[in-house]
Amino acid sequence: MDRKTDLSETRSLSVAIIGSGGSGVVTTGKILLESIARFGLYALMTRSSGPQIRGGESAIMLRVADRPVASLDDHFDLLLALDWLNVDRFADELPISTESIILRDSDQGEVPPRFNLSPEQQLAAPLSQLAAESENGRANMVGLGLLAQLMGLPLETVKETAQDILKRKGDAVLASSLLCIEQGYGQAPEKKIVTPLTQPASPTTRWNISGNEASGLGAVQGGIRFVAAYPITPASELLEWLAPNLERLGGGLVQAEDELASVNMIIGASFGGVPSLTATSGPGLSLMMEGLGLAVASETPVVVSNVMRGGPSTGIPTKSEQSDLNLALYGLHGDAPHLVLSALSIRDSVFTTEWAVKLAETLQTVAIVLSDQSQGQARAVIDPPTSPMLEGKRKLAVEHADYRRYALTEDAVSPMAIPGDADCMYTADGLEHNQLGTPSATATDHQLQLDKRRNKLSGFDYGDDWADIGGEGDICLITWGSASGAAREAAERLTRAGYPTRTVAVRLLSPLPIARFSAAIEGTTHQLVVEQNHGAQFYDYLNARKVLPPTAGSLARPGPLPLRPQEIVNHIMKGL
Amino acid sequence: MDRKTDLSETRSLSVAIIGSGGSGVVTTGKILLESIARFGLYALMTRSSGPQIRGGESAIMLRVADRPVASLDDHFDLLLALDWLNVDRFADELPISTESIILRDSDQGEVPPRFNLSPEQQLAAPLSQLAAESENGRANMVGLGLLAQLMGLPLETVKETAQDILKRKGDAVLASSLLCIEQGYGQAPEKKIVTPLTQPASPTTRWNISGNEASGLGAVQGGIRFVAAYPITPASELLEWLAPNLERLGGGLVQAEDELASVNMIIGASFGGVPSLTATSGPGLSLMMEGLGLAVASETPVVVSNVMRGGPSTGIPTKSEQSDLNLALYGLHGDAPHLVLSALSIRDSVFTTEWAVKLAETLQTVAIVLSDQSQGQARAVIDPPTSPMLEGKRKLAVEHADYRRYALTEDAVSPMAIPGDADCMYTADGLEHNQLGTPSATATDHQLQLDKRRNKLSGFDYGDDWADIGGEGDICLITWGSASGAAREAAERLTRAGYPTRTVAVRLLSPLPIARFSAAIEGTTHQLVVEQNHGAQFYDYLNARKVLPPTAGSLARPGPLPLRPQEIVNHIMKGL
Amino acid sequence: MHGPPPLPPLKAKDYKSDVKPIWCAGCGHFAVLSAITKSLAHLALPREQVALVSGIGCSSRLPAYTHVYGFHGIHGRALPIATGLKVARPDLTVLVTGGDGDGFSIGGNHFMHACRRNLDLTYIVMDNEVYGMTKGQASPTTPPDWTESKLTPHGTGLPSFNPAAIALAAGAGFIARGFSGDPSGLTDLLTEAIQYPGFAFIHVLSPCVTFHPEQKAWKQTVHEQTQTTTADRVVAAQRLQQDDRMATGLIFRSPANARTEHAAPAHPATLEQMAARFLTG
Amino acid sequence: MHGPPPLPPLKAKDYKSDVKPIWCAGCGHFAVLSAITKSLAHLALPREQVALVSGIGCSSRLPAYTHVYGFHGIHGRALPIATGLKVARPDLTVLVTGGDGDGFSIGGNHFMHACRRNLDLTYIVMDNEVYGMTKGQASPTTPPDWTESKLTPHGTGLPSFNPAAIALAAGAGFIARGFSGDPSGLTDLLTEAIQYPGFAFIHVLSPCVTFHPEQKAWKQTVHEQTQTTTADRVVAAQRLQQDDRMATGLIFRSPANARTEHAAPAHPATLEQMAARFLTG
Ligand SMILES: Cc1ncc(C[n+]2csc(CCOP(=O)(O)OP(=O)(O)O)c2C)c(N)n1
Ligand SMILES: Cc1ncc(C[n+]2csc(CCOP(=O)(O)OP(=O)(O)O)c2C)c(N)n1
Ligand code: SF4
Ligand code: SF4
Ligand SMILES: [Mg+2]
Ligand SMILES: [Mg+2]
Repeated sequence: MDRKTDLSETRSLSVAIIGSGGSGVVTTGKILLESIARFGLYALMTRSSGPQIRGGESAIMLRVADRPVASLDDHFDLLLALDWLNVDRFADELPISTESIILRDSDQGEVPPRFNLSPEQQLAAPLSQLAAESENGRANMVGLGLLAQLMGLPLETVKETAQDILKRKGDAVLASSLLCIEQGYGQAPEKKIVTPLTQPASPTTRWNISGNEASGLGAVQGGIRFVAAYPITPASELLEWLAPNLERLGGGLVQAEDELASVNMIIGASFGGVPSLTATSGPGLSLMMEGLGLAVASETPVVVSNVMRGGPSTGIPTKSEQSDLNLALYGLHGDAPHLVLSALSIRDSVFTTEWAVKLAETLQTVAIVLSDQSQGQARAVIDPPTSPMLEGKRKLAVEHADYRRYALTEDAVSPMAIPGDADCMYTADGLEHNQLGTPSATATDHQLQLDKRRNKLSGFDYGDDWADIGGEGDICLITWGSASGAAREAAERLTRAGYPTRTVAVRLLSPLPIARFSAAIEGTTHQLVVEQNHGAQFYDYLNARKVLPPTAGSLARPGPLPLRPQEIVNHIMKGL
Repeated sequence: MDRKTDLSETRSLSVAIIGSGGSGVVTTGKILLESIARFGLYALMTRSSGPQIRGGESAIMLRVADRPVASLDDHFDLLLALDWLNVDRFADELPISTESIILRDSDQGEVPPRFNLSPEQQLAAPLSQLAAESENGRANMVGLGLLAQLMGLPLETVKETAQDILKRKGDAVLASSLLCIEQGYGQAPEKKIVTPLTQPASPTTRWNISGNEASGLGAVQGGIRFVAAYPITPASELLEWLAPNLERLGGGLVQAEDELASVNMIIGASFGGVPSLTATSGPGLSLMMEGLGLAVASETPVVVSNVMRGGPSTGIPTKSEQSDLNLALYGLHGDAPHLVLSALSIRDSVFTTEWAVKLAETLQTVAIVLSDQSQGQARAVIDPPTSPMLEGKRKLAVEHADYRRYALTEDAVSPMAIPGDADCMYTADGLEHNQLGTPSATATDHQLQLDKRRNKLSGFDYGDDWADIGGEGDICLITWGSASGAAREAAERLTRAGYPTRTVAVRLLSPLPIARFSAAIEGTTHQLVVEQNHGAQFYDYLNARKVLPPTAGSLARPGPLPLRPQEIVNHIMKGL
Repeated sequence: MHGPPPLPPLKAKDYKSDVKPIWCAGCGHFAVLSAITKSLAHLALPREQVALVSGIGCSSRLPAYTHVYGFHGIHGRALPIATGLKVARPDLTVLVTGGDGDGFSIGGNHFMHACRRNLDLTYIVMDNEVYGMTKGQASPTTPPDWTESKLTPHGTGLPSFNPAAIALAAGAGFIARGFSGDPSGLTDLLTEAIQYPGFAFIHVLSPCVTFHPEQKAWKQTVHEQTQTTTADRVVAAQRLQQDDRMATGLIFRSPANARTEHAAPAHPATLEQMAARFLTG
Repeated sequence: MHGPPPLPPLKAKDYKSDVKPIWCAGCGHFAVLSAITKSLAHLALPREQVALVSGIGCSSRLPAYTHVYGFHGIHGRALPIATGLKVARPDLTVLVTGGDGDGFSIGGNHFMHACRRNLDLTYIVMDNEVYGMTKGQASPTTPPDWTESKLTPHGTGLPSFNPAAIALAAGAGFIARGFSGDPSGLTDLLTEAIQYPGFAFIHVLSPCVTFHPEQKAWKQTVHEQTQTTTADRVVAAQRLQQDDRMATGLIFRSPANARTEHAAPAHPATLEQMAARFLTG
């Protein structure tokens, strides 16, 4: 099945820019993205770079549409090559169709044969030559102008955007950049090679934000005021956003000596009454599990934002994968129930992180929020995000006579005393304890406290936010995290092609609201669980929870390449 | 249903001894256990102590039978109280029936009312008074003599055993101990209060061993010659057995600064060609997960013996639970397939640990062996253990031209070069890599190596050792680890009561041999998954693997009290 | 104006809880518990403003025996917990307790980095040169020739870890040694440490009568240091290399001040302002 | 008897692999790689008898660029891996490489304990006072006023970690400082370190031109130490407190010998004998 005919959804335009280190790929992408936003459209931009720390090659992939973009497309419409250095490293990430066009700098050699393009699909423009005409002129800016022209973006918008973004580089650079953009803009080929973008009638407020920034914003909106962390790719930008912003809010961030320290620091801060978070990726999360068990047992609320990368072990640090699910769900010793959530998109990273903080505080437990490189390090132009309704405050100790920190209550959440409260001194403990918090090894206390720690989570009403459910049909795509974007688009294509499809994108992975899940897939006859890992971790988990019919299928594919909508469509079509 | 009438299985005798620190409970138990072994019977002895490090109260529970004993009984037949200090702490662990008899020292006060015994069930003997008659005399030895007499053990056997065990205490102590034993032995009550044990016609070779010792022996039999570890309850005795014995074999043990170090030390040693192991418990295992991921990714064989205790967090360090299953199965970030095994009894700890070592070496991966406090720190009189048939050697590099450490081979196991081999230098890596071991972030290499690491485990023929299967019937108890003993006994009772029952005790938990599992439960109509934890971790896991019929039930009960056969029988009977 | 009558000052016992210690009779940790409560009483610190954080070990059980806020954490991580607490709640007096295994073996990295980070914490390590809780294995401070543990049947063969020298090299500003057999001296050291505006490390010799019965002889060998406290790192470094590890007293005290993790924000912002930065255009 | 003709001696380049480093042009780590291979060639060590173990970081990538046995481990755990390897295979020459983040931050505990354990290892830390691999955050050795990282926008405010002082306090017997800008001096230090029969720590100043371009000026500021190597811990302790951390050379060398983890067993036994001990009666 060819989507262009059967499932056509052509209101989006996909553009990629590649080049070696220093060629300015990233800056070009940044200006382009913001120009698109100002033009009034939506976009998603991901980035890829080689193993070099600096000076290596890099690529940006950008998709524009008149509605929110949650996934890359199957192919690129337009690829701008500033040069061809190490292009092999990216080739997998740049799927090309018979309709793709490659634009190259005439000074930088032919399109490599591996792209296997017809002559009409190749276009050369004298980018470097034009750049050389102005002092400090740069080929990437010429390319930007050309791209903007081809895409149908107004020159003024691009120039204004460039002005805002480049102003800190000084007047000289700025002036020559603007000149280069203009020159590129003037290089339009005779015939239109892509359908130009059209400006929406009434552009509305938009945000330009990365997934990691979105998680940071969600965290502080949820109430986080203390963060301790240890740098790790691809979570570091989340910390880099949080550090100055926490400070502005009167909070703070401590760079810890390692992840063992960071997770225990946030436990200490939270014990002190301050909602606390750490951010990490797989290797760091592994190191945090013992600390998280302490938080569960001592009922100290903490949040971990885990931005996944390729695994196992050091794996592929700069590429995306959804393979830390098992660890997040099951990686604590003993019976240690806790919350696991997944951010369903860049935009949703605000909502989900905020919700996770509020749930952790409300339920006095650990919440792990799973995001991944593909959304953490990507940027998007989005509608302003929303916030969960939950108030999300800790239940504090109020009746002071005979204070019992781990009292059995109706909702199994015990009032928590914060140091400073003169009537409620207690010692938090990771040893099994009685209601007072005194260590106890009796069967009764163990059973009661295990029940309590489970029941406070299982008995809570999480409402409708546990998943994003869309579409009606016989087919049901069940997914989580960043895979949701491609799944949703696949569902739309299937629906348009006459195979009505529903999508259930699960935000609250654990505890999974069983009844709601069953209701969500009810009435569908073909279920497919879609995720980006090798082991079908989510599929196995849903089976462990006994919520899937035996016929449900699994589409689990590891990173580093992003899941693409057509891959999902094809999988479904094969099975029909 | 009362087992004594419906399911009677009375060929065993259960005895408990309690007393405060220094009263000599443990020594008494030790002599009694070895006497029973010499008499020609089988026995299981567990131990319990209070939270004090030393000087606290303690209890031993002992069950004797003419066939191997794999579980404690539901009640005690005979309880000897040297005193009543803090007896409340143990009361839960000392279930008493209307047929139990309590023997107390006449100087130590009445039987506490909580035992709720009829006068005929209580017996007093002047233990301390008799002890005082000889210099250095001790009440526990008098009690031992009395117990031995009641149980029907020959005086000579007990005295000889005491002689062997106490000889290092010096002649004076020994002599008075023997005197006390004799005096106790002479204190027989008028009527027989328990059916005395009968000596088997031809006693055969027996071993007297603890579960931790058995794991240690299995490890060295499997080829382990290097161990690095950090002390933790209840795994320390395993290390204490290994340290001198490794030395005798020309190997060695390093006490590491922490578990992060210990797991990485064994990875280094194994890279050097020496089969290596560490032992720990929940908190330590949590800390090891990152290292284990490295071993999986770099394909360096290592074995972890995890002796479980109550969780989560510090939990209940001195008591048993089977709640680290989730962590062992799923606790690595990324897709990191590895082996998880469970030792099904004290005796099986030899076999399973040896098998785990051989499998890890054969498959160049991580093997986690789960045991727990209830078998690690318990002792038993057993038949000599057996060994797995697997040769269990590493596939070493032989063809040297163009050596590729991570070569794709038919069985997906790549020949491993050991430092010293001049033609095969390579760098082991936890980064994703190509077949040479050079870091690679391409989709192809990632997929190939993920497939390889999975396939070498899933494609291996584990044979029939994956589980111990016994009995035929409609009912099927599915279990693992230390719960197997109680399950097997429950199955026998059910079968005798007219409800034929099969037991499937799973030794190889991961990868679970799916076809074999299905064959093993085939033909049964009622399945119950039996395990000692709160979260039904094994039940969930089996569902994740889709091997259970939807009607299968779960009996999951946390520690610290051991699972008892009747508990399982009752659960089944209720459901029928 | 008439307020409620002033409460009587708190006594040491008011800082004790009624949980019975699991410690062996004669364990050195009892005296450390007493010294801590005496020092808190002496400083008249409101109980609710004090937090005691510990790891895992016999020594680490201490918080539950006090009547202040406590956190009995996990093995080796007391200092990170205390660090988070102190940064989040600079108003609290935060004490950290633990053992030589907890602090110098599994927790060694945090020990170094806490010294360097120099928050206003008091870190009390009860050194008995053994892992008491796990029944007697060698710790970093165990003498090289101690052969009682089956894990190290020939002794560790390693020179004992020198906590005070490490603390100094790592940048600690207050380094003292106390002895549980000298509770009043220890109380004084604790009082000064708590008042010190920065990270204060007190190395307390606290015998384990069960696994190191010979430590009962510390009563005889422990002695007051002969030199006076120095404020000079060079002098202290030199002394600590020659130290017999049995001399009690305040070894080093630097005039340096504690670091405050975050002061009032220079550029405060509201959540709305923060969100507004993402607006396009 | 005629054997095969002797092989020509190995050159430094024979110890290099053909994997292209991912390092930035100008990175100090290139020179460290060269110095290591030169030193190995100088010592004529058979390549298959050498193992290079590392953690994670730009510096830790080094093993893959050599043609000996290598283990590129996980962040902070190079020393434990090397420890296990050396105990299991005392016949190998084991070198450990890594960065300041890997060795002094996340790996700090193993650093101390490896110094104390004193196995015959050579530990080479390429200190660039930054986390290069993760794009420029402060490490323990970063100057307190370095404000380039968004994680510590006001600088860490903490005194720099002093690796040599810690190594000494932890019991290391060989402590040297090298500079990647002085490859021949570094080669000599490495050669001596590898020959030293015990744990040898070499602190190598190795600029990160990308995140610390100002370190290019180290060419000017780094200098040879003015004092001669001492064998006296007291003297070394004193000097290291006054050290400007820019002086290269062998700072401290103790005559102490390496520990051998396990010698030939005093009481050898077979597996059968071991099993027989469990027989009853
Ligand atoms: C991660 C982890 N590893 C090991 C243990 C076991 N453990 C508990 S306490 C302890 C050592 C305690 O020694 P120390 O800190 O010196 O305290 P002491 O009991 O001597 O006062 C150990 C190894 C644990 N609880 N957690
Ligand atoms: C457990 C874990 N935490 C964090 C990281 C991320 N990480 C990779 S390298 C590195 C720091 C490297 O710095 P350094 O050791 O100084 O080496 P350099 O790159 O400067 O040579 C960090 C934090 C990781 N890989 N693993
Ligand atoms: S074992 Fe030692 S440290 Fe622990 S309570 Fe007993 S005497 Fe104290
Ligand atoms: S980032 Fe710095 S340390 Fe890393 S390779 Fe580049 S210059 Fe070297
Ligand atoms: Mg201790
Ligand atoms: Mg560095």
